[in-house]
Amino acid sequence: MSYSSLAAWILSWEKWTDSCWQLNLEDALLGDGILKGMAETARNFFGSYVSKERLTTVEYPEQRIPTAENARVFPFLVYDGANWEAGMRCVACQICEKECPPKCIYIEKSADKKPDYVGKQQFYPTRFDIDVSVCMSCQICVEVCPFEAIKMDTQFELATDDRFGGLLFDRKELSRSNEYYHSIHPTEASEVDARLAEEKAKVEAKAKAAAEAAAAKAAAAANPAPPAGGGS
Amino acid sequence: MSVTDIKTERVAGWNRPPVIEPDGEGELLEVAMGPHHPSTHGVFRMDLALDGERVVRLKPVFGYLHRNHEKLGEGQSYLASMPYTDRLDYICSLTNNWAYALAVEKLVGQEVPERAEYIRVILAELTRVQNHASSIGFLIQEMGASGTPLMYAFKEREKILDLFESLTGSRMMCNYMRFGGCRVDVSAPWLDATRKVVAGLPVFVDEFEALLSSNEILMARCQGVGILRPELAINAGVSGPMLRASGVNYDVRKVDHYGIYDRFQFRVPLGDHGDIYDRYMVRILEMRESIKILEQALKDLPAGPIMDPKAKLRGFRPKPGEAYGRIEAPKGELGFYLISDGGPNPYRYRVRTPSLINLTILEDMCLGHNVADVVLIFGSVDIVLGEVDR
Amino acid sequence: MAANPFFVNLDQIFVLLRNWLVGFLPVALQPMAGVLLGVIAIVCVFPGLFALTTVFERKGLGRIQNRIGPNRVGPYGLLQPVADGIKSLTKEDIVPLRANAVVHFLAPLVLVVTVFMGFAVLPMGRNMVLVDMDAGLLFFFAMGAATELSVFMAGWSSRNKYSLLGAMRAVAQMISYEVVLLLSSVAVVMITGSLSLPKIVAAQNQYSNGFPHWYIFTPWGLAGFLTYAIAATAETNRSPFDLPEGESELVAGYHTEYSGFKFALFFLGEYLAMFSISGLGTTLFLGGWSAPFSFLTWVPSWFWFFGKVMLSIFVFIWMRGTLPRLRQDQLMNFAWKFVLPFTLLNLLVTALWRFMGDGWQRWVVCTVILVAAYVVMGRLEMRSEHFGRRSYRYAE
Amino acid sequence: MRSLSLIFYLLAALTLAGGLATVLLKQLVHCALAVTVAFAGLALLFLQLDAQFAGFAQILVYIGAVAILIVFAILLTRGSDLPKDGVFSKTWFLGLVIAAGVFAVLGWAVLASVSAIPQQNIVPSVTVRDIGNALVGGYVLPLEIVALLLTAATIGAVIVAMHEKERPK
Repeated sequence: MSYSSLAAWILSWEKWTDSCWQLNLEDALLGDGILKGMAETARNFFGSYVSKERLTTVEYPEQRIPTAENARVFPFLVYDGANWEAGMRCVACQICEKECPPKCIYIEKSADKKPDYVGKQQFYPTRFDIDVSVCMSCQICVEVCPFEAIKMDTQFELATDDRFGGLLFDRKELSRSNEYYHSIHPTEASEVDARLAEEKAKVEAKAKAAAEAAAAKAAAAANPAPPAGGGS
Repeated sequence: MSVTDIKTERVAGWNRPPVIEPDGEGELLEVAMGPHHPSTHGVFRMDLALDGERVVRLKPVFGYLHRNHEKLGEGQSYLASMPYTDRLDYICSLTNNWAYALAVEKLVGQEVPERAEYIRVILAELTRVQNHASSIGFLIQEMGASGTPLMYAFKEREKILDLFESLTGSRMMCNYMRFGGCRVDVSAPWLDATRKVVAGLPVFVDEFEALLSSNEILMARCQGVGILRPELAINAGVSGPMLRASGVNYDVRKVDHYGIYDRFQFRVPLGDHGDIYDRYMVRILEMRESIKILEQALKDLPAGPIMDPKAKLRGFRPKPGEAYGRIEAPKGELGFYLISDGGPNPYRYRVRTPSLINLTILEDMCLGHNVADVVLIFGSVDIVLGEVDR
Repeated sequence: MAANPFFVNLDQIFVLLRNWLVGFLPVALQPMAGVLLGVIAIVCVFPGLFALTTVFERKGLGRIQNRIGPNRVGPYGLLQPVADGIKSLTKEDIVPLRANAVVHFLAPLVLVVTVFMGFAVLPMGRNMVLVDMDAGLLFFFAMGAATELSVFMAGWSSRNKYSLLGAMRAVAQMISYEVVLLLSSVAVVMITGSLSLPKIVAAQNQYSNGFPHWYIFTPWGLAGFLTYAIAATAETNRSPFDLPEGESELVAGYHTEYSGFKFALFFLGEYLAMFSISGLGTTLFLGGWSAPFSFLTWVPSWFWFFGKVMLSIFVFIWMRGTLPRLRQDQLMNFAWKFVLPFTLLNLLVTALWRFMGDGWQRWVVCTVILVAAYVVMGRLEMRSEHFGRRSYRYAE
Repeated sequence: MRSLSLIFYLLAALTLAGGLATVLLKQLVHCALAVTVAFAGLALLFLQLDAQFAGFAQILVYIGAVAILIVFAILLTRGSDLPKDGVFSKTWFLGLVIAAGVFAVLGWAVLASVSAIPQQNIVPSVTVRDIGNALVGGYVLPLEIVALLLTAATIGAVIVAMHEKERPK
């Protein structure tokens, strides 16, 4: 074999290794990548004893991470005051029932009315069931509710051994006080309260203005007449 | 088993494995991988015909997770479909939200405030990072790495999911974007936490690469396996990192200029071989690019409203017409096609999911490879069964 | 210090204990009883070690993966193996309907029995070897060869495609790497001139300047140790050579159809094989029970033996935590095209070492040959398998 | 030597049982496993004669390699299922005759050699070192020839098993 043919052979060797397999010869030492990986895992092994950053495990039943304020699990119904039945904000408008994507809400509207938080006569739900096993925690009921009556809970430990009724909550089980709402979503709840207070103030101001106007009118119409009792 | 005819198809620069044509069907070993198999990412079945350990035929069978997503969308209001989009690709719900919101916004001609656009970009890129990290983790898991890369990926993903939870209320089913903006505004502490997480991401990617990228076993397993030629990829409608690993420069963020992606400096990594290793590396490099976008977006986040005040949440009736909103989801091009007949519900609701379309070329990539490679190729496609079966 | 009678007694405590116990029996029965006691000790100690190792492995893997690992049963989760044992004992023993029941039953037994027999020739401390055989090394490998049969029996009798594929893979892999395992050990035999393991340890139990004459500290010994370690990993089906049970492809390999206690026996057999092969590697290359420095010779010899074995187990766990697994054809190629030629070359180098006599020249010559061979063969391997690092381009 | 005869008979019975099972069992894989038992019995016989090296080599080579090879051959040719028509060959009688013939020759040879060696109760102590010395000493040429033969066989096997390279069209 002459030198030229040897050179040709070497050149063909280069070509023989497919051109798409670019092989950098300076780093092609078998095993160095493996050693690099082993060093990495060793670093993690020892690091997990030293640094809290590496060992992020939270041992759940004993330790808990604080619930995020925005966290949402399942809906509940807010009531004002001490009596859940009297203070329930829900007016059975059934928007949430209609908008609920998995249709897990069932509402029956009352025949009579009771005063809501502003004192206006409204219907109320005689039945308000949420099947939590169907609910997908999407919060759409909360967003569409015009009365700030339904909010998201952060309670997630709801496991039950009753397969059929255990996760079907009626309105009593769903009711939570406004204070509870404040305790789990403080910022949002204060905003809601401020909004409701504003609304109430507006309504009251309107009522007052109306009452005053009525009173003034009455006064103007019949000055000597005895003053009207209610005015509204 | 005698193999009578081994045909080798060689395209310039591409090394396709020989395609084997068996002489008799009876001598092949039929194996049904799935629907209950450790490495099918859920309920997916591959009916394999094996000659020894070599794949001669592969028939993907899906639909085990079918949930009637599209028909459900036609039966309810536009808003009520939003939480369902979370469940398509449950690893990256925020990008799904975005694509759907984009489609509805096009349909009703809705503008989105600038701040909301920035928040969308931040969330989408965070989603991309966590999706790529965990998909690589799954891939290496299927290579038999007893969970170490997966756990590293999940540790990082947890940090991102914590951010999602503190902003949107849920870790995976975020349901965050609305037509005309976003649901909740980001707070200053959230932004600080996000900056901290983003600052830690390059370190994580470096560690991940030190563990994997130059590992000889990984290179030997991944290089030259499951090659997808660019012509086939384009013809089959493959998109996302799969397509870019085959060397085709196509990124909806660059092509469609949706959102405000024009404002950010980022590059699109491309592979030259189209094999598993390229898909792996393209994902790694995309994570790095996403981190760049995140840094820019977090720096420039403007103040302002997050919802267009004119936007309606419910009860709107778009004019009759159609709209297609598409984004570059982590797995590929995700599109929502909506037709309105003027009613409160869409007349037609159609999802173009990248997982399903990227899966169609599975047989072409697997032919001639071993069963062990099939598992890897399948893993490198990066699918989520929720999106495949809808 | 070595002369201190307390430490001498501590070193020999197990031997003295055995002699004391045997002393109660009539003289005719004493040799028999001595062996029996040794067997009982092995049968008790190594499964105990197995139980500890399972929990350490899980905790170690956990730490590697930034987790805590099992910590609920007992203090620090140390009683976890007890819980696991009770669980596997009380589980239903399922035999597939069409399985070959007799073979299915025998397979785990054959595995455990043959693996246990390998311990008979391992010197676990000074004077602590059950049977000092002239051909101890050969006995060890003979027993190792018999384990392959049990793997095949398990895979075939289960009547499951995955089991059968797993068993075929396992047997092919074990046979291939057994060649390497044997040839790596032959280098030691060539230098020592004996197949007896206590003699091999004795040859390494010498010190110059305070450092021991372990074979791993010679070029051929290091190369031999590395090939031995690779082959041992493959032989015990540990990651990255754990294809026979590659769960992503084969569900669980040859023991897919085993449940309950039979599965536990397989598990036990695999870990025992790991111990015995680590013990042999320790004996051949790491000086067996000899101390790493001359000033540490007062520490009991069995401590060093078990310490070294546990250290190699730790390396096994470490590798499992790091590496993905190879493919079957790559595994075979690696065995026959890379490890085996390298081992053969190492044999030649060992002969060279033997005949070059003392002096620095042999260190240089042997090191240069082995390193050059490693680099060249490594590159050829990567080239022939078509892999290497790549660079990537970007589009703006 | 005579005092060990009980163990000898036990081992012989084991070996024979294994051999018989190999011939008589129907399931081919069972036969392969039975032949392993026969091999093991033979190895134990060697050990009983204090021939450690031969005994362990028997286990290593025959159980570790030959039996596995047989098993592989059975599995790769898909012969592990029960044949539909009987398992015994039609020419079993001829086989019996040949076996008897071989047995007669071997028996004659053994009996003849027993009378040839002196009746002494000396156990020849052959160490591994002696075997090694003999192999690379007096028997080096036969050893090398066997090695060459095996190498040729290995190369042949590799060539047979190699994938046929595609010829340029």
